[in-house]
Amino acid sequence: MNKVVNNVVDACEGIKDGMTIMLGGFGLCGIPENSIAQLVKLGVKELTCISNNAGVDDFGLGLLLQEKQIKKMISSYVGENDEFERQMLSGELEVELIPQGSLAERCRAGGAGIPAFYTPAGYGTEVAEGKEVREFNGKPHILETALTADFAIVKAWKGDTEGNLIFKGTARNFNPMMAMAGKITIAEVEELVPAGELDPNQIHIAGIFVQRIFKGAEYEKRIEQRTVRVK
Amino acid sequence: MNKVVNNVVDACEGIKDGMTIMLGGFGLCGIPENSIAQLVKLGVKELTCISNNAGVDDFGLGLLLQEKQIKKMISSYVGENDEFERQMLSGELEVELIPQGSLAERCRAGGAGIPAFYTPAGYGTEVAEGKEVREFNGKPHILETALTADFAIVKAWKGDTEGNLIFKGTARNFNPMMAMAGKITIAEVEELVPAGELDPNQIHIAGIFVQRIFKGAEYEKRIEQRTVRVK
Amino acid sequence: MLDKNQIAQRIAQELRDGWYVNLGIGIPTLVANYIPEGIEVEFQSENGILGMGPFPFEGEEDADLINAGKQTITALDGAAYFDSAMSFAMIRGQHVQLTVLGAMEVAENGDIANWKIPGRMVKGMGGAMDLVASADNIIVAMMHTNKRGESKLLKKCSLPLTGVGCVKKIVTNLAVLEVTNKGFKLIERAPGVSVEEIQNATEGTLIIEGDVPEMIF
Amino acid sequence: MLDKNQIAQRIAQELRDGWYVNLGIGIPTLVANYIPEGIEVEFQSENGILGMGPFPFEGEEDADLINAGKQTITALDGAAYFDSAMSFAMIRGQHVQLTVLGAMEVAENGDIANWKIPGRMVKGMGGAMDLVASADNIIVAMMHTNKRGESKLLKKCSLPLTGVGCVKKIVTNLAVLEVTNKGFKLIERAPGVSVEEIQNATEGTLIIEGDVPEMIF
Repeated sequence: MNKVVNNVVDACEGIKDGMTIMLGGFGLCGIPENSIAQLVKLGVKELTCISNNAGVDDFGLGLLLQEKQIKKMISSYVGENDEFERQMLSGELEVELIPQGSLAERCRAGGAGIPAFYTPAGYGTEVAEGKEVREFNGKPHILETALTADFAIVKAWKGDTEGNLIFKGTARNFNPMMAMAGKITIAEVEELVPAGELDPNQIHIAGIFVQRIFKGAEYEKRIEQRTVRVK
Repeated sequence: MNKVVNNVVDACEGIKDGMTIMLGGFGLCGIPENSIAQLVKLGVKELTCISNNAGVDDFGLGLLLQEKQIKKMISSYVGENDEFERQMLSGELEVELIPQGSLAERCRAGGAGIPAFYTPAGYGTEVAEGKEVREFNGKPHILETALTADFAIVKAWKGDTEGNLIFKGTARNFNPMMAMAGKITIAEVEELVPAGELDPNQIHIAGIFVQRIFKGAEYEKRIEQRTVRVK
Repeated sequence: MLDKNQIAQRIAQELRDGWYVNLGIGIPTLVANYIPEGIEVEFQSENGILGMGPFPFEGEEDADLINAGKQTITALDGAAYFDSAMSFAMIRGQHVQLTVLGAMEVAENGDIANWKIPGRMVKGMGGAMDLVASADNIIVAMMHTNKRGESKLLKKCSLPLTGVGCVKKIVTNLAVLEVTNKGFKLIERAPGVSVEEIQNATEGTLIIEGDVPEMIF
Repeated sequence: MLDKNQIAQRIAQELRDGWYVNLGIGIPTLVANYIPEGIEVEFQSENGILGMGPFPFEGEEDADLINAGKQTITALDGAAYFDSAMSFAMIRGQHVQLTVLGAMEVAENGDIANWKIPGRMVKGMGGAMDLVASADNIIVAMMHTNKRGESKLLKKCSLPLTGVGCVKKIVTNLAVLEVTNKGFKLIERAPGVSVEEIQNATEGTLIIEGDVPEMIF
């Protein structure tokens, strides 16, 4: 089942103002660079973006923030971004913060047809406000609901024409469960191979979750905190 | 962190009468053959076994049934086993049947610290009896709770000394989520390699979930329904 | 009257290009043999494979590669293996576009019973309850009547349910029927089968509008 | 008084052989430099790695291999990568035996606040709420007082909470304390620091029983 589209332009077709978009990545690691650049080019506005982080000022989702294309961010951690801070404090940008594990699980739930689940994370904090609390095994838990998106945009290392994906290292992070939770899922990959070249035993996300796949034209893969030791 | 034990005897140490044991496998595919044989040898009784199926009369969990070691089976499908049928109809054996997807998800939930979740499976059927019903997005769902076990026994293709596991083909099935849900998880593998030999990108279940690992002495890998076509 | 293979062949006409499909045990399995020209579908087996291929050649069976019916199978190029939680994430999350399964009874409101006969052996529901509760598009493949000649298309199921109000379409040896809010709507007749024969074999409300065409293969 | 490295060194004494450990950003990260002889622990970083190694040598940085602090890292033999849902399955499912993290405030009942200062920038809780709500064993690594000299060990947290009643042990520049149902129990003093100094720097209830020993490194 061929999911290949020609390029990032075709991949992002149909993304419109006001939509909810999930974007994979942790910090700048494993983000769909090519698709983000295309969203800037498209100039789509009033987006609700679900992403663990919000990029930095001049890379990642920071690029969409600079152009004021984002209405609301749903994230777990949004530091390291001055423009984000400015828009948030001025009230231009709506922000919903979710514990990282709950964010991951809510995306997985969205993809897996689990409408809601209980988790201990956030109990007794402002995250629990307005949420049902229930005790299991003597411990209070809160009810969290599934997240889905009009489009999920993920970045993988290798992909095949059927949409099967393999991620690399810690660039996997949120990409698999967001791929599951998109009504339409776009995968951009570093390497695109014919069906049959990837070992079916090593697929991280099966093509059933991916509607469009393309090879990204270029990857900067910027490092946020370059830390090294001396030889 | 070395999780290697000498053999199946050491691996199964501490398994006692009355315990709850999860066993991976689907039909006879991916079952922990060596450990099951050891359970027969140990003669532990009154076991509650959580396993998708119950083996056949002379293989898999059928061996434990023959020796009347199982008090209760928690499964999704228990056909193809005459002794099972006899014990069940005579009331010797308690049986709890769970939809296959709910069984898988309940094991995963047990391993993932999710005490309960909602699923549409089984709504309006006897599976829903006594369970909370709640509507999400206009569709009724039932509340299912997590499953855990005193011991989880899984079978993998390759494993390393740290307990990292790689499964093969459809022998993966319930093994990963049961590995997650055991208080003590025993992994028997066909090939046991030193840490560092498995690609960290290809691990299906990380060693954190595995307490004991050993190389199975022998694998019969019996085929339940041999179906072929002519060349 | 259709035989099992013809029922499967008629169901195969419902396939659409690009669909992921889960086929149950029995007649549904046969659907894979009749994929129409020019369309591509991919088969999911809930024990953990997408891209399921035909049975292996003799001598090439792999004990680690089976389908949900425990039969040895092969994997096509582009296949993927996964665990049971992921498999039912696909099913429950409605990523599978069509489910074909057998039934002991179907009610005119779409209820289905196919897993248990009280007082007799209970084999278990396997993945059927997840499949019928989740799929948007469920086709039942079955004989119109049981071995005792009693209708399997009922006003109300007498056996314990597998799912409620979920069946959309039924293909039997006699007819193709759609479940509507008024009852079973007769869509097509099997070659040589009259509306009267279908009516006589149907206990539930049968809706007949105008001329009912014969199936075309 | 301890410096940051010494706080980390003291916490490292709490490690036990065979533990999986999650270290937060800041002082906790330094704990990895002081693993006692003869014990083996493995570090989990919640962005998706078990078996995290030291920083890479210059020129060997891999953009696809970072820790939760977004720093470039390496992987040890036997490491495993996984996705965020699996990572928090490990955390929430209590498969990680020890969590070490920083805090802005800790209350004498074990409440912790470390993610938000109202009216000022909110960076988000990241994985902290999952970690503190799930872990059986949480050690807080922090300075005893804030930059304005105010105690961070309080009767009640003034900042929005990260978790309730979850902190078990605190290691500061002045002392090691345990959270008990009567308040902060003083376990050890930093070398050269008197009980009085600790008392003066502690706003919450401080429980002193007998002679309080100095830490031994």
